[in-house]
Amino acid sequence: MIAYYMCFGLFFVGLYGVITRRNLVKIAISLSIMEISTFLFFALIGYIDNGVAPIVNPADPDKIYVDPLPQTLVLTAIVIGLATTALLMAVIIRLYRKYKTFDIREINELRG
Amino acid sequence: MKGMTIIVKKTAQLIAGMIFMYGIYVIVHGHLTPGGGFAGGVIMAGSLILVILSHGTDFFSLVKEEMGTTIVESAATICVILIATAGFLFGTKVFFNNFLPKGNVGDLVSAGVLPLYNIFVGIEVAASVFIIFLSLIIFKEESPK
Amino acid sequence: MKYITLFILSFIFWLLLTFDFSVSNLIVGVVASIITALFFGKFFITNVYKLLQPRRYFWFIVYLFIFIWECLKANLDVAYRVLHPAMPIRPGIVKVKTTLKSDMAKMLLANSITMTPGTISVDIIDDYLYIHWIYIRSEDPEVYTPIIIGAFEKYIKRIIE
Amino acid sequence: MEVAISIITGLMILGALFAIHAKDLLSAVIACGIVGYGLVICFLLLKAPDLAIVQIVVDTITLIMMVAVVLDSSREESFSRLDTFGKIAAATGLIIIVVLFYFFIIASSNLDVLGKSSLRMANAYIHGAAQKTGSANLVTGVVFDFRGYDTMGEAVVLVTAVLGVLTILRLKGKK
Repeated sequence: MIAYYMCFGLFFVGLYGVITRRNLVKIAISLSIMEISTFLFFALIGYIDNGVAPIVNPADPDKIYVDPLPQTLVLTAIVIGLATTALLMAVIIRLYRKYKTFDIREINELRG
Repeated sequence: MKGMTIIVKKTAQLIAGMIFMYGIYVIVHGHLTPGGGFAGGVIMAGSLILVILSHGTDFFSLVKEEMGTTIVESAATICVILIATAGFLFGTKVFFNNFLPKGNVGDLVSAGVLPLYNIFVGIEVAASVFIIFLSLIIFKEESPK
Repeated sequence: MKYITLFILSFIFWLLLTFDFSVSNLIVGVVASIITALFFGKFFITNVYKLLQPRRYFWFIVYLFIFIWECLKANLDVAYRVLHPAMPIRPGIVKVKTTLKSDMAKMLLANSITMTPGTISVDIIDDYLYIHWIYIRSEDPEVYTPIIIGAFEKYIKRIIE
Repeated sequence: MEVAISIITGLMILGALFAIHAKDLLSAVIACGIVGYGLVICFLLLKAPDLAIVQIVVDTITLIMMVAVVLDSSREESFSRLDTFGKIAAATGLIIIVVLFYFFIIASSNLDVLGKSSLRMANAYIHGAAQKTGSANLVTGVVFDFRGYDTMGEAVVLVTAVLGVLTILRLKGKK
């Protein structure tokens, strides 16, 4: 049970960063931390005691395997996370070139 | 964009091909060992990024390379959808049908169309990660400080 | 020429990775090696004929033993400096002139220096290596050059040049 | 197992806190790497080698991208005193976090103990996948066969993201 609590603690650290920081790069970092805690939660759900990695050996079928379904979901989610982080970075670099700052408050004031 | 020092350049010359080869190995053996299209594709993109970062290139070859990579990526995505549609046409009418013979579990040529999916998704992921990196560099070259 | 060398090298790498000599695996390996050679042949090292001379491999094996011996000595030296209560370190960057000419040899020398504990090569500019040293024994170039690169240089010259 | 994962997750939390509070943006980005690479070790302990391979490469490339963004900027976060609005925002955030944590404690009674859980679909996949798809790696079998639509959608999302990056970055700014 402690592992689940620690995993949610990581999520709340990311949430805290998103709410309190004003720097765009810091917000991107916090979002990626929240993403990572979600991946960890899925991997924790799929774990089974004394299980082996889900790769079938045809000669020896009577093994306990770890659940492959959450791993599949995380596998696609990681690559999508890379794509969204890239998109976020593109937006941030474009904003920095225009306003010369990472601070969202200043960008709000300078807009117009 | 400027390259790095001799140490990095020469090491990259020796290593980059081997990293690319390892990416191909991870993709092709994706249905037997850990790995698959996603992991191998990102490894292949990493070897290309290593060459660009260490050697450095001029602006025009970067633009040319980016156009080529965009075409490769789109072609790979279309191939994934084409294979899925081919499954629809053969045998039972199900999208993503595995219509090729399955073979023995554990052989290199087995599992029907799964290795083909692996290969095309690998090419697509490699190309898209490489494009993202290239567009970041091109943008930096395009707008001087 | 360098395309063919890269093809052979990557095919050997493929066989080491898979260790499977069935026909299908060999065919896939050949195709993958051709793709690798087409992509990276342009960047590969130029003087590939040197790979065909057996005496270079002999000197390379000798060099491995020398390198392990030097590494052991440097390890003990750094361990002594860390465990000594007074911590007798005197860090700084020194500039060493090397007589090696080819870029590959300079790369091998710099990597050997970096892998020996206590010294890190920071940069190479023309013939000079800039090296961060944990204990600078003297400030005279005549004295410190043999201490740092003396053991490696002559063997690297036999391996690569 | 649970103890090991808790320790590594604790280190990841410390890294995340440092990343959020660091003054220099470059060190914040590098501390974000601690979280990613810690996740790799967790995946290896949880018997998910596929995910470990993907995560270690993706994390490296994310670091490269973030460093590329940070390096050509002024790198320092401009700290200023929190004004009233900032204080209200921070207080609201803390309240939201506390409420969410309360809901999590209620919901966590429904979670299985680590290592004992088994989803309903898991047994069907584990027993049938190797014969039905002919793939020894069950994850690949599920990704491309049973869950093929997911993968196709993922490929389309990737193409769309790349198009977005190209559109945003190639735009000539207004003079």
